[in-house]
Amino acid sequence: MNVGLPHYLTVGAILFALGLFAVMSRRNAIGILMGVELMLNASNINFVAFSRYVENAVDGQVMAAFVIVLAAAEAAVALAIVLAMYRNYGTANADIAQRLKR
Amino acid sequence: MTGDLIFILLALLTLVPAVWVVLSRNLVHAGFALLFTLLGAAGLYASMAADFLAVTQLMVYIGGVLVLVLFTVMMTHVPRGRENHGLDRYVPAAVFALLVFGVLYKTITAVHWHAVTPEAEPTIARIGTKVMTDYIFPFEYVSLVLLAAMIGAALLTREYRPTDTEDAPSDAGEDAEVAS
Amino acid sequence: MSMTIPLGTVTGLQANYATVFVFILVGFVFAGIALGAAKLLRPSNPSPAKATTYECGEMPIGSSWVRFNVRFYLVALFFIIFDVEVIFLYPWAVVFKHLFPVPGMGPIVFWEMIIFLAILTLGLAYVWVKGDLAWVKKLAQHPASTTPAVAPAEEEVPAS
Amino acid sequence: MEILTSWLQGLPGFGGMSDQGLFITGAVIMATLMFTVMALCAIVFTWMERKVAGFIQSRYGPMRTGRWHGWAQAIADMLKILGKEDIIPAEADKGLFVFAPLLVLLGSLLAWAAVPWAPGFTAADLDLGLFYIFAASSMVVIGILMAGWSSNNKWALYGAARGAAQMVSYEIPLALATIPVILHTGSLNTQDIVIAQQGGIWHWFVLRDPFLFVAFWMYFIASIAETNRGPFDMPETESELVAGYHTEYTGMRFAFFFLAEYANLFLVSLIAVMVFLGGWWSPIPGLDFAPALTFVIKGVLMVFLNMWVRWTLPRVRVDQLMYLCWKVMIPVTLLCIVGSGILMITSGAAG
Amino acid sequence: MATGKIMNNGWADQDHVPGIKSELLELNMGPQHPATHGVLRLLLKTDGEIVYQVTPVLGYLHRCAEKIAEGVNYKQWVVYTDRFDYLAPMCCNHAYVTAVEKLMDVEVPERAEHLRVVTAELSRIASHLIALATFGLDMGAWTPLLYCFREREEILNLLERMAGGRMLYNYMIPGGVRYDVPDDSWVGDVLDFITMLERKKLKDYNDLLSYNKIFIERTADVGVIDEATAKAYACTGPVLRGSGVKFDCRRDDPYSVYHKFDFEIPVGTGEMGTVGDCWDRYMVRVREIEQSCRIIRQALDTLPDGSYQAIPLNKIVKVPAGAAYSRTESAKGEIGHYIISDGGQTAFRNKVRSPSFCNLQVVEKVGVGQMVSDLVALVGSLDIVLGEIDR
Amino acid sequence: MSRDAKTPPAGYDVQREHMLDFKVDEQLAKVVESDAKNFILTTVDEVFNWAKLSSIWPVTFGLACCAIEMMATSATRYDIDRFGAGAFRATPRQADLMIVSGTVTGKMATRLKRIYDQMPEPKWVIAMGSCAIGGGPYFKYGYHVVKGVDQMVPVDVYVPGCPPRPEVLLEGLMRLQDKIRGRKGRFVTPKWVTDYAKKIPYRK
Amino acid sequence: MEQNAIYELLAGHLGEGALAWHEDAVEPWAEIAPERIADACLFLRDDERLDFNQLMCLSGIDWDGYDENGKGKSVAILGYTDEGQPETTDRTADGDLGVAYHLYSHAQRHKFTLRVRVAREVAEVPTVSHVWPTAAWHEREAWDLVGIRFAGHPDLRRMLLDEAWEGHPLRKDYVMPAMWEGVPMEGRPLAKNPFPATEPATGDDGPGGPTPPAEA
Amino acid sequence: MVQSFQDIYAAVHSALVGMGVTIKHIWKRPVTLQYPDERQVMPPRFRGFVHNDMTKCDSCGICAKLCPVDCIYIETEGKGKDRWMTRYAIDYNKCIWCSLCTENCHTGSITMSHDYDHSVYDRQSLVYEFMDPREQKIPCHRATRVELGWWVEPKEEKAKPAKPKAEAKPETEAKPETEAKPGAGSDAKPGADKPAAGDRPAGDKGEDK
Repeated sequence: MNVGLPHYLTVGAILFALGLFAVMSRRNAIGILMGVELMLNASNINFVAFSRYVENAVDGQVMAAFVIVLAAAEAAVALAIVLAMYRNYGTANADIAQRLKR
Repeated sequence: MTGDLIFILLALLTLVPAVWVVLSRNLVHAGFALLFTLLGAAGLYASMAADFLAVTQLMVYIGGVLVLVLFTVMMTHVPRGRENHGLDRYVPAAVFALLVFGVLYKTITAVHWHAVTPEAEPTIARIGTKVMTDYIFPFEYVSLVLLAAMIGAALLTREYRPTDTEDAPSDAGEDAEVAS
Repeated sequence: MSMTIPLGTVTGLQANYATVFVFILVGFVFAGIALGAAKLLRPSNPSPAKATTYECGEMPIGSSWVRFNVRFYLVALFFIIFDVEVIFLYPWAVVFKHLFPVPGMGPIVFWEMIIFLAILTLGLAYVWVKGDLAWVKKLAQHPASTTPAVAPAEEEVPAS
Repeated sequence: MEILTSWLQGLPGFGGMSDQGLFITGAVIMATLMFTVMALCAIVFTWMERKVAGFIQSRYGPMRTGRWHGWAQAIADMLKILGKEDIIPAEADKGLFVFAPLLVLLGSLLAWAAVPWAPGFTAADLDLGLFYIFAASSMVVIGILMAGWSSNNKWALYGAARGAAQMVSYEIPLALATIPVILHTGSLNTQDIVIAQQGGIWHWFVLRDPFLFVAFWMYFIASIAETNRGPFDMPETESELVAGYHTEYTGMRFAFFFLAEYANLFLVSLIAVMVFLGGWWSPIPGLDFAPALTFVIKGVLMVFLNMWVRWTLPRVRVDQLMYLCWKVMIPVTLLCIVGSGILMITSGAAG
Repeated sequence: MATGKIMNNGWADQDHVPGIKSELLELNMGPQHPATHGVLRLLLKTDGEIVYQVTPVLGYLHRCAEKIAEGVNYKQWVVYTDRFDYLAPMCCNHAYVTAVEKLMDVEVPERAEHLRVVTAELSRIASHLIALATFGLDMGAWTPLLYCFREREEILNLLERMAGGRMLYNYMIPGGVRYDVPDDSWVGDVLDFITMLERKKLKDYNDLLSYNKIFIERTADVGVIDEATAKAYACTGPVLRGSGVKFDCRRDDPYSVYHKFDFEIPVGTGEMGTVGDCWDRYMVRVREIEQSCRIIRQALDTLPDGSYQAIPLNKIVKVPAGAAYSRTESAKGEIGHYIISDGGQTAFRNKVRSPSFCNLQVVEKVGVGQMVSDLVALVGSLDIVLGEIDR
Repeated sequence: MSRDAKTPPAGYDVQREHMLDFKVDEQLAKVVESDAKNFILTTVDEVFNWAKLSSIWPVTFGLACCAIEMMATSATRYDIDRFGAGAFRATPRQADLMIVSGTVTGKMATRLKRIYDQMPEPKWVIAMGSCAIGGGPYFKYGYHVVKGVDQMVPVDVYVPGCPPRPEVLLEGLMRLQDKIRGRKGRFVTPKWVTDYAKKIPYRK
Repeated sequence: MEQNAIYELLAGHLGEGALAWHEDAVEPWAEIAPERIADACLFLRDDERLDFNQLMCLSGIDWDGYDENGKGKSVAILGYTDEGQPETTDRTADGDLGVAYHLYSHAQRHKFTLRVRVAREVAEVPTVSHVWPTAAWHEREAWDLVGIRFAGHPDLRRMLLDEAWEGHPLRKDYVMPAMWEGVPMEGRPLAKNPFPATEPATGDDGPGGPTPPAEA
Repeated sequence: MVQSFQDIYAAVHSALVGMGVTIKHIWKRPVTLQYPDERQVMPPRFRGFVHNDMTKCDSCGICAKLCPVDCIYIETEGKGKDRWMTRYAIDYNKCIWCSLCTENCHTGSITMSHDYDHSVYDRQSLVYEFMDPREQKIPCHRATRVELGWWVEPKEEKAKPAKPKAEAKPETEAKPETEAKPGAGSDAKPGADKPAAGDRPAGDKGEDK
């Protein structure tokens, strides 16, 4: 086996699917957030893989860096939202929070 | 050969804990499993000669995001009762996830990639130059996003609205009933 | 500074990271050796009393896995923003010296980062002025005066 | 690394080895070496800590173990810890409890990979060396959080929460304080940073300009906080939190925390030396006959400074710690970056 | 807890914490905890770093001293008074013998009174040194602890030469003191020591601790006990004076020969923060050391000749029936002995009002709303001794 | 443990010899002989014993008056750190030695037992002071005082005194080191006690 | 202010409640009817002329066996024997219980002593913890050790002893426990003579006897 | 703003002052007394283990009566002239070194020695038996004592504490064991009565003054 682009892409795809699964099956908002992080990582792997194996430039890496940055910002805000949700509804369970909202 | 081995190890390091992240009923465990996924991803970046990204991943994701996630978990989650996943959730999620994976995998295998494997070079200077030149506006835009995120997080986590008039009584003077 | 030892597809620059990988493995091996040696040497005399949680000699009241209030540590939330700032500052710092002499680039490089820093400092100034950084003391002095933001949830939702 | 591999190649048994084999052997030897140095650090510095504390407090410290001034004290401590029973509390989360010390140790060991001991002698001569060191040591935070949470002990939980908040916060000033130096060197490679300071004490970055001088002290303070030592030993605060995050740890697992603490202490001191204090260059140009020794001696002196501070100052409170970080150190380091950059431009060093 | 209603202005009962809904953590601080100065147990309810309720649980060192007082005779019980405030045993001895003498109506020789004052003040210095030391330790400063112990050793040596015991002396007896000045050099050595303490050592402590910015930040404005609270809870000693009340039994309710000496009563001034904060209490102790040195110097300069025992050493003390309450200023505050005698060799009842017992009570009120670290500072600044709290 | 020929070994104090009914001759010879050996040359078992006895970390367990003397022992003048025992650990999990310094009351006894239980093996207990040894002054009327901590936990060394001078605690520590070393010398009534009894001229 | 004047003011306020005034004692004291004690204390605290703002001490007393004549015939209390066993007796205590209050005024610089006395079976006195917060702990201690109940006390738990402790130790008829919740309170008979009168000692354990060989 | 700079200045300045204090101590000689090698000279009034001179004791029992903790056990047999002491023991499980027993001893037999460091491995060894009734019993009655040559005149002043050991070694001479072995028993009391100037080792005297 000569490791190349498809392998990395496959790993990325599996990671993405797992993240998607987590997002859909988790009830806890933080669990969902973890799923999102997985998906972002999957996309980053793809960015870097393409940047390396196709383009041979660092644009993909810059993109991935931006993604990481935005993921961090997203994490900060999302966690703040979770906390606010928790404060207001007493739970981090997204479903229940939704129900309580109504 | 060694490269393959390293890749396989790293892929396993990424994916196996990821499964744990997804399935673990204890969110704290999931958080710690996420650590390994992120570590594995960092390893994958490094193996693809994206050293800057790998280190960034370590620093931001592991040193930052994960700590925040764990904090939040500690604050909101009590691992007393087990989280009750039901099949009602798992089945559709699994089906959909598999579907997506299938499409992706089909794409990956169907396309013939014109892949090159160039010599690895240090990336930081190139990334720096890119950011300073080509990506100058995204870069500044990012700073605005971060500012917004900061203010937003501050607003959301603020406990109370401190107003200027709110001057709480100090410890003195509150004990009128007990003071002789 | 990179090596040219072929490692399959992992070459050059990655070789150093491979060293890091070896470090991880060796670290685990040594930790394992230490733990194994300790396992051989140490006495083992477990008892239920020994495995109780230490709490200054008293029996602990309840588990410590409660919804621990870490809001005092939430200043760490802002950390991540600055962490991100650092990861942009590093490439900038690296290329600054090299790009500055390039005609036309100097001021751009300089002012770009100054603007970047200024915007983020604005954020810092905002949270500073708004008192979000003065976390605990303020809370400690104002606890009685704060009214509950929202009444507690009536139904105790099982921990999700 | 190259030095090591080429040296290995010259050895009789290794001549016919493949490049890969050579590389792996070299890496393993290097990792073993670093691990040994780490363990040695813990041993030497625990002894040194006790002696320094002793003399500062006008007593002796260990005197009776071994012949001279209790030199074997730390060895005895380590051996004893090796023979201590291992207790995992019944209430603890066993998996995480067992794994946490390893993670702390690993985070600390990984960071050692990029330390430039001598010209060309770095375990992993990473292009991003300095950045990598900070990133690797951020794994320690997770380990501490894990340890505290999994112990299911209230004091440990406090220690973990405080420790995590403190260590992530102080990562910022720690990293920011080095950026003025990066501006000057234009490289993150640890070898390059040291090489840029060649030529006597006046070329050391700490004395290059006033902003760098301030940045050095900012780095020093942040490094104390990052290693959880007094006056910033929030996660362990003995008088408040009993023993903080490692309250429940016994025997070898506790020793790992102990080891990591002293390894980190030496590491941040070495980084201070590397970044600000001229690395392996001796103060007088031309006297660089033993680069590694000079480097280590400088590092030990920094460690001494650290201990001196620890045994002098009272502990700050957890909110003051944060105050210091956010309201003093981050603004000041940012100022240092801008100021140093401007000085660079005006003095023509940038061009 | 119902007391909470009185002590905590009601909001300790508040089970809902504003903001993020977290659970209150019930935490045992003690009995084996470095910050509780012995075997005090503080039952805390905390919300993260903030303490919502403090309940001191006492009795881990309850040594039945008051029962023993009914079983052993007056002279024998002096040895038990040593063990109340084992940091300042001479002060405790003094308090007890004063009470017995009040009942017996015996005239104590002037020389004995001077010797009592000197030894009690030395003991007070030793106790305050420990107070500074352990308070520093609570604040995370190790080194002052060891310096203070170093100086304390000197005092112990001096007192050992005087009384024979290193820490617990059994020195005073009803009607005088057990021994005279041991040798010719003792007085000179005491004077040397207090001169050295005043000139050099206190400066060291101040440099190292008192005026250290970190220390000030840790203690100023922390654990403020205002005057009204201090009086309502009958706080005494440095705790009361730290709250700005200029009251000292030695001056305001004189006993022994304190009326002869010229000394000041240091009070908390709010120099670094609020009046009555931890720093004030701490500083009152530092300044009391200076004043004690002054008293010692005066007492030794005017040391009269003559007998030092009104009742011979080998005479069994019998106390006429009656009851008397006598209070003296110990290092920790006002120590009171209420002795009811029925005319026999043993007391019928001997109630000890110990200063730490009353001072500690403040924690229930003041400790609420503090951070855990500040609670440690508060308890440290009260300078409690469990020996006399639990008796 | 090796040491200079000049200084006596840790377990042996030359001045004690004529005061005690210590098994002077053969016991002492053994002590001196084995201490003269370099610790590297001794067997593994002895090395670990050496490590154990050279690094006894006490738990900060102060109860009463004796706790202050325990602090004094660790402080400047007496400096228990010279014996490697200066690392007072606040948590019993990392401690080897419990110095029961002061009166053990009924309420405290259960807590003491719990803390002792929570210490990892190998562990030792020193009962410091009369109260901890046998109730001391609180024997007769101490309804709340445990008359001897050995009724709660096994005690290795008893250090008499009320409170014991720091030297005595150090001496107790050295006796404990002897015990760990496996040389449990028997220290009984000081010789001066029996000496005087023997001087009595008359036999009935 | 003079003690007599204080008492007059107090008696004027209490009327019947002031039972007696013992002027000649070493320390003059006023005997107050138990049910009026809180009233008296409030008056003493709030009256501007008196202004007793400090409760120096509050002592619970068991008056059982007290001989008023001062001949020193108080009962011997029970302890442990040399063998460590609790002593017992057939005597039953029947004296009154009492509480003494020592007051001080920071402003006026005067002291005053109050005492109340209640029958052993009643053993209840109104609390003064609302007058002086410091009384709360003193009263808890009095309840703990002497067994006087303080009516209206917000939190009358045991102070020094454990909640499950039996008996009130400072009562004159208190028998010391031999065992408490698994903790042995009795001592060990170390005091017994190691030299048996008849048989010769083996020299094994006798202190002062020949030293046995040291164990390796 | 100015305030915060003042704070920073105060913090840095006070920290430096404190560090000056501590570094000063590094160069000073430690005040530590290296116990087993150096011993403190005890002042004359020092209270060590209680010592009873059995040749003087007439078992009047006052010491046992005065002891607040009842740690002195005296047993006698017989009556009147034929009264013999069979046991004199002091229980250091209880003794509190208060010196009350020595105060009223009319024969001056019971004193506080300067011996203080005897740790033991078992509690029973802490009951010091001062006599062995199997070897001899001690007459109590004055007439008997005079008759048997036991009578010792009560001393006018209190007897100096007997010092049957050499605790008063000046610390400067670190005694090699060979030298110390033949060290005299009860006759060696150099310096024990020396006034207190020597109660600290000479070496660390100079530091404070």
